[in-house]
Amino acid sequence: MGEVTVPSMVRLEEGVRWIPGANALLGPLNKLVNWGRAGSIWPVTFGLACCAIEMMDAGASTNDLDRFGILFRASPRQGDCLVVAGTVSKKMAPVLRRVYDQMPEPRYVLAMGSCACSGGVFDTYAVTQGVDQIMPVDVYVPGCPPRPEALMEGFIKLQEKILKEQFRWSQWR
Amino acid sequence: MSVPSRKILEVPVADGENERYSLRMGPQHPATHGVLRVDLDLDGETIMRCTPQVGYLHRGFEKLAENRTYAQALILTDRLDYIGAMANNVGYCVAVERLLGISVPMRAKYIRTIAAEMSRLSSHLLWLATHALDVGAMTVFLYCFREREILLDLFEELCGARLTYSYPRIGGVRQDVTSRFVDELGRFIDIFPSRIEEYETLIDTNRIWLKRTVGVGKLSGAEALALGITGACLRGSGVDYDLRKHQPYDAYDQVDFEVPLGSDGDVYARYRCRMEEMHQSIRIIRQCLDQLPPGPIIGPDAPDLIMANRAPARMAAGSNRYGGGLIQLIRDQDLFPSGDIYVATEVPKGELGFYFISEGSNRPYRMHIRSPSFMHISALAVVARGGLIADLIANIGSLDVVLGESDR
Amino acid sequence: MESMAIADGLQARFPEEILQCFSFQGQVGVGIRPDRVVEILGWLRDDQAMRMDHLRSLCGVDNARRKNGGLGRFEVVYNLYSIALRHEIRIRAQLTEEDPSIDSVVSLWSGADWMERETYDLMGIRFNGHPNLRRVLLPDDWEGHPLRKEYPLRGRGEWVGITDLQAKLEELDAHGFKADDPGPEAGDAGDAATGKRKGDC
Amino acid sequence: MTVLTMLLHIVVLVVVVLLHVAYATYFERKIIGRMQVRMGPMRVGWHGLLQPIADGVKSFFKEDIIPERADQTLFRIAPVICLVAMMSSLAVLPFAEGWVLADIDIGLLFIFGMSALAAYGVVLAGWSSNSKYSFFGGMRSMAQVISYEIAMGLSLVGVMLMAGSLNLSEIVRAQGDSLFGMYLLPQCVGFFVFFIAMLAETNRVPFDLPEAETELVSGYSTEYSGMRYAMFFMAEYIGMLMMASIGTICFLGGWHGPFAVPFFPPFWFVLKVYLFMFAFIWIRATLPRYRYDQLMGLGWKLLIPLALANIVVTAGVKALIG
Repeated sequence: MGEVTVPSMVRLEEGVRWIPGANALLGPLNKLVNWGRAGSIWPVTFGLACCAIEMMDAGASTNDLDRFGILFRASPRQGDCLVVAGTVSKKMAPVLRRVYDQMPEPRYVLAMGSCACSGGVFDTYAVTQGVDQIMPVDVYVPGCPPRPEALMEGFIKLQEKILKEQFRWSQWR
Repeated sequence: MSVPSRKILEVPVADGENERYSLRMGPQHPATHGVLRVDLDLDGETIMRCTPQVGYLHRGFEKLAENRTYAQALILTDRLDYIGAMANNVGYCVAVERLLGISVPMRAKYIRTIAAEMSRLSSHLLWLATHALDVGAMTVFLYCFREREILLDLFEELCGARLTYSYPRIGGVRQDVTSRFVDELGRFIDIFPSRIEEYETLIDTNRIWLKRTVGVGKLSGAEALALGITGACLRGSGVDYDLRKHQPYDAYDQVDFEVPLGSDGDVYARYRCRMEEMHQSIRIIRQCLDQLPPGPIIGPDAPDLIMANRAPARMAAGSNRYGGGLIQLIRDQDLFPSGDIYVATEVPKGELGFYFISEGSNRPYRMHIRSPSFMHISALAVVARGGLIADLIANIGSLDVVLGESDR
Repeated sequence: MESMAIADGLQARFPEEILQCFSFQGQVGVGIRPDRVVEILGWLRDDQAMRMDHLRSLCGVDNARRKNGGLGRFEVVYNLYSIALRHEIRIRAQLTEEDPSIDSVVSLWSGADWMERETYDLMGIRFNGHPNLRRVLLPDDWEGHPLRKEYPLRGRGEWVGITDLQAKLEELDAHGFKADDPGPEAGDAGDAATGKRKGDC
Repeated sequence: MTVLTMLLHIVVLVVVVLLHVAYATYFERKIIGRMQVRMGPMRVGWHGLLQPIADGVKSFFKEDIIPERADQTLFRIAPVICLVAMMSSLAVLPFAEGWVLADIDIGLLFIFGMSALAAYGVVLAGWSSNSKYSFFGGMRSMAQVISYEIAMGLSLVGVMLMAGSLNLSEIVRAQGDSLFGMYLLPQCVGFFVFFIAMLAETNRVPFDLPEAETELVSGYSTEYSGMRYAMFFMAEYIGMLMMASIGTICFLGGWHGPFAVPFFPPFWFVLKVYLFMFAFIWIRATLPRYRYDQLMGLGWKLLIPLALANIVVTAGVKALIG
């Protein structure tokens, strides 16, 4: 319906129009789905190292991720987003990938901290140099560790990304 | 996706001898404080055998430190026990200073003591938060983080970082305290005791909390000692072992404080010990703030951040018997003494020991970290045996482990 | 008791076991032969004048590149402390390269269990009589002992777990598990970098 | 025509209850947030008002994973059992005088039956997931339901004796003559037992053992994702609503209030239910969790004897007076 342009419609934003008097909004389902997803990101509780402490801090009173609708879930089956908070050692990598595989689509990965982004200071035999070697990453949040504000910024970037997606839902339902 | 035909469920049913039910808890589990894995053999919910598995955060610290200078390896210690990173920094610096024979000015010692005790407070707050959350009291978690945030702001005022400080230097500290820091810290330690009371009203008189903690995870003093448990867990069992008293470092011999001791050695005793320690930390900080001496913050013989390996080659007038005309090249002199040393400090978790071997160069030949959490996790097998799953969770919380330090 | 006095006591009690005494920055280390280590440590623990009830640390040292102080190729270093008497001593058991093994002290301190496992894991020193000598920090199928001096910092080869994982990921890619085709705008989310998604089991 | 009206009533009730459930989660997050010096949802809609809608939309469009090794049929129907059982017990609740879908004479028994049936859903979910955490969650739930269903039933026997009926509307009407128009004071022991059993029945803190997050990850619902998980979630909140309603009806005098509110007869009922819901949330923010054996001990050693004593005393008093 995107091509149809009726002059009496008021264009609210890209793809969403309002018919005055008819009490109705026209828009692709995409928008609604993306809005729902962006507004309710449930990350999996998975702290690996130092960054996990800042992640907990971001969820605590002062910064309160719950404001964005972000609620930590313990089970990967109910998670939407995997925050890789900390160093991914080689022993951990298969486990991490497994947690990622257990998550239902659409799933997002947020690499938090230098270690998850690139291995950080730990260029040793036991550390994976960046989590993007084993799973696709949506947002990188650098820092060692990133401040909670930086994590929030990362989540906002993720929301922006989700809002721009196209029909990410069609394949699974 | 093709759905395979129905399979028989793999949930075991009691079958004579073979009644054990094995459960792998972690590494991704909300109560394992990071990436601890615990393999359990269960009979119903009773734990028959508990095998902790670590190493999921092994980063090769000791190997890495051998490839770095002493000054560079300091930043690694931040990432050991990232909850009380300052205490690790201080412990590391104390050890290296003793190894290399570097003196520290008095003011730096006091500042370090303050910083280490703040670190203890922030670590104990996080411990209380997660321990309470594990037992199910979620509000305590957020209340603790509220105060921890003030502490982190103070750390930021002190050194600009929230979690990984690298603030102490070998031979002193990086920068002096500001007057604002001193004022704010004074204000914080004034209000903090009332906040501790707040947590205690939430949990300490709560019958459910008492039922969950009293008599759970008992360890006698001798057992705890044999298992290598240190810190508040050992003191909860009644053994008076606190390195701040036993082998004082920094300004701990200048201040007056008590070492709280428990007697029962259960989860509740450890909890009480740590709560009391928070009061004692406040006492130490207050004394240090009052006595803070003026003076330099870094010693004269402290090494440069870029630690030279050897003394620069220099020319010296030769003093041979053929006259003073000849010039001699002096090189290849070790700047540092060689030998080995074990220095332990009392970090929030327990005894953090550094065993160094120096070969005279600017890099440690070998650095071994004796981490308290490693020992505590190994003790989990003994502590949790015979309890229920819920007790295991309470025990993990009360042993206060941090995997970064355990796995190194 | 002074550390030196303890070393003398050891010397008197086990004259043929003691190789050398090292003193550095006020700490004393005693180099010993590995054969009777349990006996020596047991004596230190139980003797009324010693009462070294706390095994502070146990670690292995590779002496391969050590200029001075190293007697054998490997060392196992025990740091002992007496909580009651507040004195300490370090025992350095010397091991040869051919047979890096020593008796386990788990019977004396149950906490030595994991310390010995760690030493085995990272240094490759075997402990005879240990109840469960497996790797503790590294995966069971890891090759090599990282803390040995000849082991490079970045490791030799890749751990089989990682290569398995990578093979699996490549397989997924080959099967065309393209989770999605990001739209023209989807790839751009401000200045945050985005990655391509691959793999879906 | 009556069928159509009936259907209309059902639709209205279901929609109202579902919206209520959605917003119950919102209020829970907001209230707990306030108690924990946070704000709760703020960004999705004005003060986060659209948060439950966003959660719902997201869950609906989420991939639905059914583990390969799970018992496929049971896995699929378990959340449905839960939700249907909870929803059908709504039918007998009298929200105000005459505002009831099915005014049956065994209303209280029907609700017990249904809430026991909902427990089947939980147990089946735990069993069929073929996951150990789920299994433990299901086992714990089973044990918990068995012991607390008894305590709860017994705690309400006093009310039945006093009201002389199992019909919920009758129970409310009978309370009109009582002190303050409610059975709270004469049945205070019963209320005490009921309140604790209610928390246990709905799997709320301090009895949230079947889904104890820090012990069993997510308990019986560990393997559930997307909408199936949302169904459990809804069932749990409808369960809370149910129990709060029963508490209101049996102990707090249902729709009776100090004065009648025009145009909206269920005003007092709704207010009392909200009071209960607030208590649920308040307790969640305050108390730690019980241990499994302690929970059973509490149920069998304290609540059931108390409830039995309450029955004896109530019956005795009734025999003496009546």
